[in-house]
Amino acid sequence: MMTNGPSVDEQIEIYRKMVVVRRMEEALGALHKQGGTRGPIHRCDGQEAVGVGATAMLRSSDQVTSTHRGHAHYIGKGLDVHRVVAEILGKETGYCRGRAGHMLVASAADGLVGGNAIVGAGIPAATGIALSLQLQGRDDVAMCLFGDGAAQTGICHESMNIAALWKLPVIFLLEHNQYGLTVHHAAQSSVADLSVRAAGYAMPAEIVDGNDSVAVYIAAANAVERARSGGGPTLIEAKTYRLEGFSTSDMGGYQDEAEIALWRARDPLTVARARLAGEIDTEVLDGLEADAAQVVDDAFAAALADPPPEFELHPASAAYSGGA
Amino acid sequence: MMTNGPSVDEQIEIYRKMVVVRRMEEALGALHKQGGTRGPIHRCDGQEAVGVGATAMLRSSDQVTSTHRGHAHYIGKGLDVHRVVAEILGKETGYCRGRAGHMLVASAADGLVGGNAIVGAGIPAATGIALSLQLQGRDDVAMCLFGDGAAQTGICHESMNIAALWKLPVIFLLEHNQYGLTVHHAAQSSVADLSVRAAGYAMPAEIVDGNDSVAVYIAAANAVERARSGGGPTLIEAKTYRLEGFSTSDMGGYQDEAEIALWRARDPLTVARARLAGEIDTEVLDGLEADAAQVVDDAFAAALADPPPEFELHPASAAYSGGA
Amino acid sequence: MAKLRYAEALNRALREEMQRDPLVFLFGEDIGSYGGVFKVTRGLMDEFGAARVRDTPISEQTLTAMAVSAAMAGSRPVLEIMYADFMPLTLDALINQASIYEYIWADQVRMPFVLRTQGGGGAGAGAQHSKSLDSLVAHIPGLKAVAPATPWDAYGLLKSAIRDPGPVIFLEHKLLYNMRDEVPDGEETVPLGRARLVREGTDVSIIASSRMVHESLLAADRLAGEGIAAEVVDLRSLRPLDLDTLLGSVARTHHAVVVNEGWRFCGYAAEVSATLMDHAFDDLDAPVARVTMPDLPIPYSEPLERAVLPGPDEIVAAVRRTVA
Amino acid sequence: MAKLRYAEALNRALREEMQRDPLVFLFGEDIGSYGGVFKVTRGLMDEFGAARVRDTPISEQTLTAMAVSAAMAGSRPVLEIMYADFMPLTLDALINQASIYEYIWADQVRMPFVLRTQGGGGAGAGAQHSKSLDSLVAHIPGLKAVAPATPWDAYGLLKSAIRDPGPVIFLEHKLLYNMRDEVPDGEETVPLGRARLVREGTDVSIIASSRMVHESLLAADRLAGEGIAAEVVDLRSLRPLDLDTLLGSVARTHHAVVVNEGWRFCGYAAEVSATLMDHAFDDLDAPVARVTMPDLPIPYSEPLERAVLPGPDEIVAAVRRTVA
Ligand SMILES: Cc1ncc(C[n+]2csc(CCOP(=O)(O)OP(=O)(O)O)c2C)c(N)n1
Ligand SMILES: Cc1ncc(C[n+]2csc(CCOP(=O)(O)OP(=O)(O)O)c2C)c(N)n1
Ligand SMILES: [Mg+2]
Ligand SMILES: [Mg+2]
Repeated sequence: MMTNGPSVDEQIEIYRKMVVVRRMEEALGALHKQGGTRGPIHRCDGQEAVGVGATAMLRSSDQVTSTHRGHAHYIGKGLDVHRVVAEILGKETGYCRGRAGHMLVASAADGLVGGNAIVGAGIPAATGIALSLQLQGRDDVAMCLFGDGAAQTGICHESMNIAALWKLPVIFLLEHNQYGLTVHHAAQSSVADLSVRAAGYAMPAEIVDGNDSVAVYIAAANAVERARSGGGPTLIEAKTYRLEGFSTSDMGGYQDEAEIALWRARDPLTVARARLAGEIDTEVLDGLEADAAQVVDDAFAAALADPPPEFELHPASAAYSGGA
Repeated sequence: MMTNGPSVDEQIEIYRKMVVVRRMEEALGALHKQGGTRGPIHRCDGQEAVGVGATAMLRSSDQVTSTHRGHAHYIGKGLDVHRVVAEILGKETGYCRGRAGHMLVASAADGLVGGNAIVGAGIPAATGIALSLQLQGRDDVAMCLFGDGAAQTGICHESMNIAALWKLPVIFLLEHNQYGLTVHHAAQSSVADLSVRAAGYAMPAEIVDGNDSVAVYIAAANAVERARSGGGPTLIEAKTYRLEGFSTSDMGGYQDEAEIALWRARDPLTVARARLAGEIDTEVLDGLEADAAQVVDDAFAAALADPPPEFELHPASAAYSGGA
Repeated sequence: MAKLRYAEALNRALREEMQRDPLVFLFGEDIGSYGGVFKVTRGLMDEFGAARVRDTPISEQTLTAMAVSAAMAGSRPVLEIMYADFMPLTLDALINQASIYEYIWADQVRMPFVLRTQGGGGAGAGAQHSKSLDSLVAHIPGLKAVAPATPWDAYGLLKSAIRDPGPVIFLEHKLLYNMRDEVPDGEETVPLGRARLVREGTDVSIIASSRMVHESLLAADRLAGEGIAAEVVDLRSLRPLDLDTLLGSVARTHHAVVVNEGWRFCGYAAEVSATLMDHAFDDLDAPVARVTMPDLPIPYSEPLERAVLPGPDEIVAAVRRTVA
Repeated sequence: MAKLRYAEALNRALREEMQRDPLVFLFGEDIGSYGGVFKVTRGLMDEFGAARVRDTPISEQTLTAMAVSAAMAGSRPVLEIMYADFMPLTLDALINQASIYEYIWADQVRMPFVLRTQGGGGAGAGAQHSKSLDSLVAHIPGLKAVAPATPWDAYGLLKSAIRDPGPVIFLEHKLLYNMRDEVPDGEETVPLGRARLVREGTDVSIIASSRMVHESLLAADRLAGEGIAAEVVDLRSLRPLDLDTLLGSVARTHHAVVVNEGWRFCGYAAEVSATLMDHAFDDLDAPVARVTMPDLPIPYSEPLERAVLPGPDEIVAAVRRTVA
């Protein structure tokens, strides 16, 4: 059931979304510097190939759960840039009317439910969705993207055991970006390659170059195919790197400059563009990049001008209120 | 650092304790039938070789955490039979003055802290003790005995990762008795041999015949030696079987009779006695068994006659009371 | 009108709801082939198959998170958590996930799941298997919580809980499972959020739930002998609270005693007392009395356990003080 | 008298206690090389080494269980849980382990550990990083809980907490870390269990803790302009409650308003209200008012978050209603 790589058209779309994400991250960084954002923002610069590459073959009825660092997952899963940015800025036009903020974006219509700021929580969430899909006889799949830090949580273990035991249609996509917050993985994990743990659940696993969107795509597509056809879960460990620190409130000082430089040289956008450059005209790529930048600029301009939400008590007051 | 097997004297002592435990379990079963016990009692008939064999080489300053099925651990770690039975019967003379009951027996002076009725909870408990021992520069070790059901909990994963990462002096002793309550391990675990999971923590692991107290002793002694000398944790998976059901409230019906018969033929007491019979006179063994039975009879007679506790508010009332 | 045991009434509710709605499924530890350690799910695996009635590994944290997300994906999960003492393991999924999604995601999702569990003391089950943690779950916005005291309400409330569009925590009591009483013949439900006036009286309102309703009725009988006419209100629903029924009762009696089997400090009885302070201060001729567990872990030994559990003695004494 | 920021005061307390007692050690996520995401442990790893100031994997449940057992084994652990929102993950270790051992094991063990965490809204951190869950921890017998409002108390209470023979939950507030104020020069501690009269007044007692003390003082200023003299009591200790100070204040003012940043239903304010009902019913000329969060998850967007957090407006309004 090996999948061919993504077609050139698919690669172009993946690259376009990666550029969108990168421009979004940069714009958010700039806005943060101006004091225009609220709360810490977890940029994913350098990890775009994972979030976009792993979700590119999914249907909108497939279900993705994400993390606190979900921007590439949101765009990869097909969410609208303007409504994502509006949510990050706490506007009424955001996917969640400003109630969620950037760590918790969800779009049920797009099968993205959703960002999660409890580390690891997306893992059992996807597992439960997969159980529901299996019970309903749907051939949709669930995918959770999660970090190397999240892999140390108990719920990761419990979920993988249950998913393997029940052959649930779920893909565990581990974005190994070397750090959990400020702590290097060597101080968090007793093993360097987390995919070795899959053997403990008799689950297939694979390590891929997380900075190569095509490699990520192929591994994910195979896993999705396996899940869809009743073959159960897969663990994919994508090795990548977080280029811009933990969040906008990161004061740095714990990372090695040489390490950063090494990974910067393997920027996933550079890798993807280089591969495409062999297939299509560079003008097309330049144009695509300019378009992507424009989409992001427009999204920010619109979102910044959008109205903030107004407070109202929740209509489902029985559930949200103890008293009558 | 391979350990020789236990000496004949040690084997005799192990066998004696195993007989004590078995007689205790049988007496508890009989008492339950007469309505003389309270709450469910989790007998460990058939598992004596694990609890007694694994703790036989420990010092009293080594620390053991146990489970809801801890009777063999209690006796193995050197607790007094009368005070254990008194605790099980809720008497003032019990180790915990009747407050704990049979699932939660503790004797801090003997390094047994303690029984635990939250499945898996003994695992991080032993890990935390091991951290304290390491920080204090003591060469004592911690050992947790836990079940195949407990191995599926998140805290088992978190604890093993941390113990391996920090090279903590802890022994993870998994009593694989094939069932978690009424559910067969094949319906709880995605893998048959749980020791394969140790590779996910770069931790040494071993499977042993849990019905052979000598095999258990040797594996445990090696692991204890490794832990004491700074070599970090070990996972030992002892394959065994629970001969008398989950607890006194077990209504049965879910186990295979042929399976039970198979394991009964390999009763750990029979195995241990057969091995010793080659070394010493059978009259000595008969005498030892009679003595053990007498110790248990005396313990029950005394405990049954002991007074119940009287209720008093806890003296540390600041902590145990919200108001002043 | 059939007479059923409380456990049978629950079983009937589950069976009927599973027949009615193919999206309903059950999961939890030992609920399948064994039929649940309290026999509530007996026979259901045979009738509905192992896919819809699932035995699970011991992984409460993940199972609860899966109930939340499976509900979001369109199923109607009913999860059994064997003892209320294990509710702490479920709280991240309840507080950080189930509680927030509907509001934070601006009504994009619904989570129709039921978490059944059972609590309470009196069975000699010890400090880790006897607690009532009502206030922990009743504190969580977005959830409902009910605690039936009779077979009728067990049946009717469970049907309503399963049909409810949101999460419902369903708190059973281990000492009530064998209580036999009337259950309606038809498919009657009992609405969530409505208390029940169990006994009319003019001198004092005794407000209770679950097993404490029966203890209150015993107290009311005794008080009648002393010439004190006690009204007994069964809350049934802990959240939302049926304020109208409470206020109506207190307006008649001008005295209130709240009985709850949980701890006192920050316990459920505190909320009822504070609510009456908010709304009925002028109606009250005396302070609201709280009858609860003392702030101590529940000891094992029978005389100790009896001393800490609230019962008719404590209720009668509190009423006497209140109406004095 | 030095002026220090709240975070610096905590840092100084930790440093001094670590110098004083070699059994004290710190562990938690990102507390080592990075010095904690709120910088409370800055510089301590350099001074005391990586063994006594440990970065950990993301494993809150196990870390808390380890704090309990390491304390039992003779250490004095201080665990940092990064956000109070993660407290649900710690509750099994707190409710089923730390809470019970001392009493259930008949005083064989002590557990001198401190769990530091920080809660509260106002920083745009969203529904999973902004909660105040005071009532959850204050409900647990055998634990103490404190919530300092000033640098002085942060310093003095933390020292007392570390020296206490039992478990203490130490609740900091993210918006207070930068507050600069006096801290004693010597090694002064502040005793656990004692409230502080912050401002005297004759008309109403405003009872608060943590950041709400400062909001109450702002309210008191405004009320003074209206001719209402409000007394402000800082509870400091949530459990045990300093009943004497509360009753003394209410005996003077005959009116009380309780302010707590947590949810209302079954929240901490309910306990204070119920306690006053128990002990000061006859002193009170009006019902105790509660000012709390509404029973809703905390939304991200600034206008929404501002609408749900209690502040001077809500306190002033509640006082006006109470004294009317
Ligand atoms: C349960 C929990 N513990 C701690 C945190 C604080 N925290 C937020 S992100 C993070 C690191 C997560 O690391 P990883 O999973 O590798 O994701 P990354 O940030 O590298 O994308 C931590 C510790 C949290 N949000 N939730
Ligand atoms: C957290 C938790 N979940 C569920 C239970 C109920 N329970 C008690 S023992 C048990 C089975 C444990 O299986 P295992 O660890 O294999 O131990 P064994 O009984 O076989 O000795 C279960 C599910 C519990 N006590 N604690
Ligand atoms: Mg990471
Ligand atoms: Mg077992």
